[in-house]
Amino acid sequence: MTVAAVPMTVPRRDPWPLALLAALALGALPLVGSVSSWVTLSVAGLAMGMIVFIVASGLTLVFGLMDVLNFGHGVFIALGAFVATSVLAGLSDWTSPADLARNVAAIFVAMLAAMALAAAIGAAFERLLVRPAYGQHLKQILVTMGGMVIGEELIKVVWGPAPLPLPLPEALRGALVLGDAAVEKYRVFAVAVGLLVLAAMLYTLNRTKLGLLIRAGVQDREMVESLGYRVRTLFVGVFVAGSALAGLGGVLWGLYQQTVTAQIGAQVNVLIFIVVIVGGLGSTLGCLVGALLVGLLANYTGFLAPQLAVFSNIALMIGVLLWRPLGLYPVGRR
Amino acid sequence: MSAAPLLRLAGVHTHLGAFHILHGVDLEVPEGEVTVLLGRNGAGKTTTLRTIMGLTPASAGTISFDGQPLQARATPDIARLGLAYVPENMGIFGDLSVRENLLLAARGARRLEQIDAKRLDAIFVLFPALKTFWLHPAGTLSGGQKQMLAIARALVEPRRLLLVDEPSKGLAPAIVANLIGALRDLKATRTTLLLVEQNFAMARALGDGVAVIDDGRVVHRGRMAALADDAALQHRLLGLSLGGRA
Amino acid sequence: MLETRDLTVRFGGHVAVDAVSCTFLPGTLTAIVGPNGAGKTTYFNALSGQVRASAGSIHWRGRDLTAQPVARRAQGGLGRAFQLTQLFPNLSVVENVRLAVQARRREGFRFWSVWSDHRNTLERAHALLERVRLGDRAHDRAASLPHGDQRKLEVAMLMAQEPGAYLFDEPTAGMGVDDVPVILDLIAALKQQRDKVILLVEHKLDVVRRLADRIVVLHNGRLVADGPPEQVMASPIVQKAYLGLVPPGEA
Amino acid sequence: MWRRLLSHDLPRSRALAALLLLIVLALALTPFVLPGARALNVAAKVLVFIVLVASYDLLLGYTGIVSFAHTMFFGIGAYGVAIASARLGPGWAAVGAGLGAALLASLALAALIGLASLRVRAIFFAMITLAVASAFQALASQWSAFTGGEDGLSFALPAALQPATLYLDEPLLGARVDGRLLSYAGLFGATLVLVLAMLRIVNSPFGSVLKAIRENDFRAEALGYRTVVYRTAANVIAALFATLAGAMLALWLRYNGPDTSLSFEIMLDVLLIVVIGGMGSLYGAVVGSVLFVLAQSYLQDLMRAAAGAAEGLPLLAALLSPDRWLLWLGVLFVLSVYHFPEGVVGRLRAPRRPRHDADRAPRPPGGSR
Repeated sequence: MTVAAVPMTVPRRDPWPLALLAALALGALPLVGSVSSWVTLSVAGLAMGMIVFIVASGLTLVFGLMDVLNFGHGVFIALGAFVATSVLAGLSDWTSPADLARNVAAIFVAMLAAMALAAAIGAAFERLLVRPAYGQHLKQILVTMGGMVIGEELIKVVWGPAPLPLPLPEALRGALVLGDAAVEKYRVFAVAVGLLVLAAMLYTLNRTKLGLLIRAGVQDREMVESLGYRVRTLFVGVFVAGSALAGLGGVLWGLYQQTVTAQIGAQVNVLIFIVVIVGGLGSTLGCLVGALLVGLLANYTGFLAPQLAVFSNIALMIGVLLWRPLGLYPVGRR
Repeated sequence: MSAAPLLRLAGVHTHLGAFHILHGVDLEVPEGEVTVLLGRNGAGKTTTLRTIMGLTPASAGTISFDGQPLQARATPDIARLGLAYVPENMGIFGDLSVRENLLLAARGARRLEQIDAKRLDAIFVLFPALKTFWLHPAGTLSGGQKQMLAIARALVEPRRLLLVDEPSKGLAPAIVANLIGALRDLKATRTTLLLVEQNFAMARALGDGVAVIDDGRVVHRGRMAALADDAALQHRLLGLSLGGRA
Repeated sequence: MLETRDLTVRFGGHVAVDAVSCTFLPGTLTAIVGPNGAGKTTYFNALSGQVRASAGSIHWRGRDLTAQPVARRAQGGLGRAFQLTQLFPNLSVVENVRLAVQARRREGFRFWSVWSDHRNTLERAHALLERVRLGDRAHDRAASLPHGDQRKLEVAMLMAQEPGAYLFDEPTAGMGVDDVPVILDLIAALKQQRDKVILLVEHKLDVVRRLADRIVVLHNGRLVADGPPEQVMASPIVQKAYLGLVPPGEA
Repeated sequence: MWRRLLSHDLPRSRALAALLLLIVLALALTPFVLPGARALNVAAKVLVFIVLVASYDLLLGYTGIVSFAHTMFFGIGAYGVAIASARLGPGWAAVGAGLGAALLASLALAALIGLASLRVRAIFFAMITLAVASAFQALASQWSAFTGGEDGLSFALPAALQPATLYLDEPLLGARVDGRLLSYAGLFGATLVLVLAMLRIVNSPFGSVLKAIRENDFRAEALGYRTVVYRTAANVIAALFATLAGAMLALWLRYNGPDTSLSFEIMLDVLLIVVIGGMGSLYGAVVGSVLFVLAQSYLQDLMRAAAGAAEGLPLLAALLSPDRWLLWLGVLFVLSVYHFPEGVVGRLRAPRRPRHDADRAPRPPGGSR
């Protein structure tokens, strides 16, 4: 039997979590009543979900690869948001006119600046705080928590303690009208950027050697080292990339909220923990599904029962954990 | 004896927490030959391989590969010298496809096309199942197929020494025979192999030199053929013989 | 009486323990032997509850405890010593044993009395330490003990539980030559009590020969031989199983 | 007498015993030696923190459980008393009802969280408690009708505790004997009783099992201890003591709001005190609380002076400004976790060797070699 004649079969992915996502979205339609507000809420949910995914993806890979849980990951979100305030203020001649191309360019410059600074601080954060505590979870939690506090205070020293406004550039203000549904322009932009980052991430993880290394490292670190790769340096790279992504997410989150405070990191920190738990530690796909679930649920309950919105995340987390204690896509720990 | 051995262990001790496992292992692996490491379970066979690969630090003694000391190096650097390691639990990346497992094992290749086509075809001839499940996540393969993938990963790029830990463990007899055939073809290419095994049939079929390890010490060194003919020696060293120390 | 009926344990595709049926009578010591990966430790883990049985059942003193959690089995009289020593590293040697005695006497859930007021529990712990010759190390940290002494402490904790069934997992592994007899005498003394079921996973076959009334041989998760030591040792099937020549199933 | 009172858990170091005696005396005599309201407030804050941090160490130091929900129970206690007094009018009945309701709520919530620890790994548990605590904090500021929202609730105390009530005409040893003094005495007494009660619990058989769970919960389970039951009980007990501490705070401040009893900063203070004081010993909570509160109150004055001196350099002034004291708190926290893990008590008890490493990862369960 020649080699070519050997038939090749194609694998199948676990569909259930995706079905849960569809069920949540469609289930909300009858409850919301009108299709137009459902569309608005869904887009808002997707936008929020995308931003949370961008931020949480770094955290889940860092944990998956080196068993390091960074309780201070949120500080890079605050950093990104504050960098955006400075950059966009500096580029006011690009953001004030209703010229979409210039506005988007200004935001991209802000994003690049935020990612660069977050990456640099991320490297220092890893070197000073994370490296001495490998393998000791309690110390990691305490030290990275301390790192969060130090980060927040340093931000206050540089940008001052008061909240800063982060106005949307002119062209991204207001809403698009689709039929009778009004969809905010910025949210569509956020979803677009989110999809871009997602595409880049999926391409890296599935199509490049680096991506294979990360996914394999999450599975069996010793075996990857036995094949000749230095996982420790790979990890530092992933940690820095994760911090940069959090910085990018910070810019988008700051624009989404339109005001920026140093505590922004701590608030979002809790949100991304829920997403990472729900999705399954170390799983990028799980992180995406988890983020979209949280985003959609938060917006739907915000509309239907604002009082309960606070608890919607907790309920989702408990529900998923009862169904799958290791999250939607548990990464097979050898 | 031929030129200096490719791999030499002298007085190697290891500790795992409070456990003292290797009590001064001396071992030589000549180039171009298959050396089999036999011994009862718990004797320290797996620990010996893990110590060579640097996964378990040696607390004393020296390990040299092609004249270069290994015991101070980190695992990735040891692997880069040309050592391949097939662990007892095969170390398969379950979530990655067969194709991705192999691509990862080829350190020099950034894309599949860069892997030496001849070697890939040779692998498919040895292990046709890998072609069938080429796109499947490796986790869904059967035990035997996983073992084949683990060995294939060690062959995807030229390696000077293969450390293989109990490939026959948990496999059905037919698959073990198949595996022996595959490793025999590999042996024909004069690849140096350090094979840890409990299955005496496989050891006898493949081994040139043999070392028997017991309680963390090499207690017998010699040629496989000689041991294969001497049933009494086999029982004393390996079987349920009632002799042996407290 | 401890019994397993077609006990099976599967990890994904790999069957570690394959339908093993065996009965262990009080007053007998059964040694469980077999080559690496034969499923001995997995069989033990299934008995003590660390691993869930995929199929079959486990019966102890007439009750089916297949689904019972580890703690309940321990309370029910199934005591286990581990191959990789499992101690409370930073607590004192005597505290390790006292906790086992306290568990046996179900005195754990007491909030208002001071632990040192329970004189009898403390004395029992000290007495057990004397029996394993660790009396002089009572107040040292458990982690500071050399390996052989840690194994002795592990045995003392098991005896403190006064279980009906003792599951020893390679008790003398990595132990100094002068320590081994102390443990063997202890196990032999347990046998004298005639009412204890004792199971022993052991590689040192002279230890097996000296203590075992009966030997069970596992290979590739299957029960391949079960009987008195002389008969099992001599059987060709077992010799081959150990040498891995031909899996006896197809002999 | 001492042995029985301290449940045989003696300080085991003369220096520590002296320090503890000094602290108790100082707290007892504060109203007489340092009349002014500021000193009294600092002392009252120390007392509240001692109870709160001691109950937290019951979880972290003794059982090895990392939970971020502790301030939630602290808040429940404070809000219980505040809401009841505000709605039912001042009086012991209101305080009693509020406290009772708060204790019940904490009991239920802590049991629920404790059971959650059954299904998930330690890290998940820490993250889940963080999420639950933050949701509760958001709820407290949202339900303004009920909780007074962001600006919280002020309420009147029962007559006996009000500063207006005078018990003796002329001052005793230099202090006005009024409702305020009685409140402080009540606070001091309560702290003493609660700490001794906790000391008894951690030295009881139950406490010894908690330490076993911290050291190796796998082995504790194999001995026959149903660790989930003990873990849940530890969660409940710690929560109840935290609720009492919350009630004490509310009664002293006559006010309660999200920032005084629920904010994440309090959780950070508790973590710092437990680490600096020394994990795994209630005396760590006592010593740590005193050091922390003194540092917090008087350090800010120091920084204000330093910031004044550094007027010329804007960046330096910003770094040293009093409201950035949390920055130095964070730095001190990280340094102590790494270089001072055994804390003050640990260092006093065994100067050379750290007493224990609370987060030593237990050995993997029975894998073969």
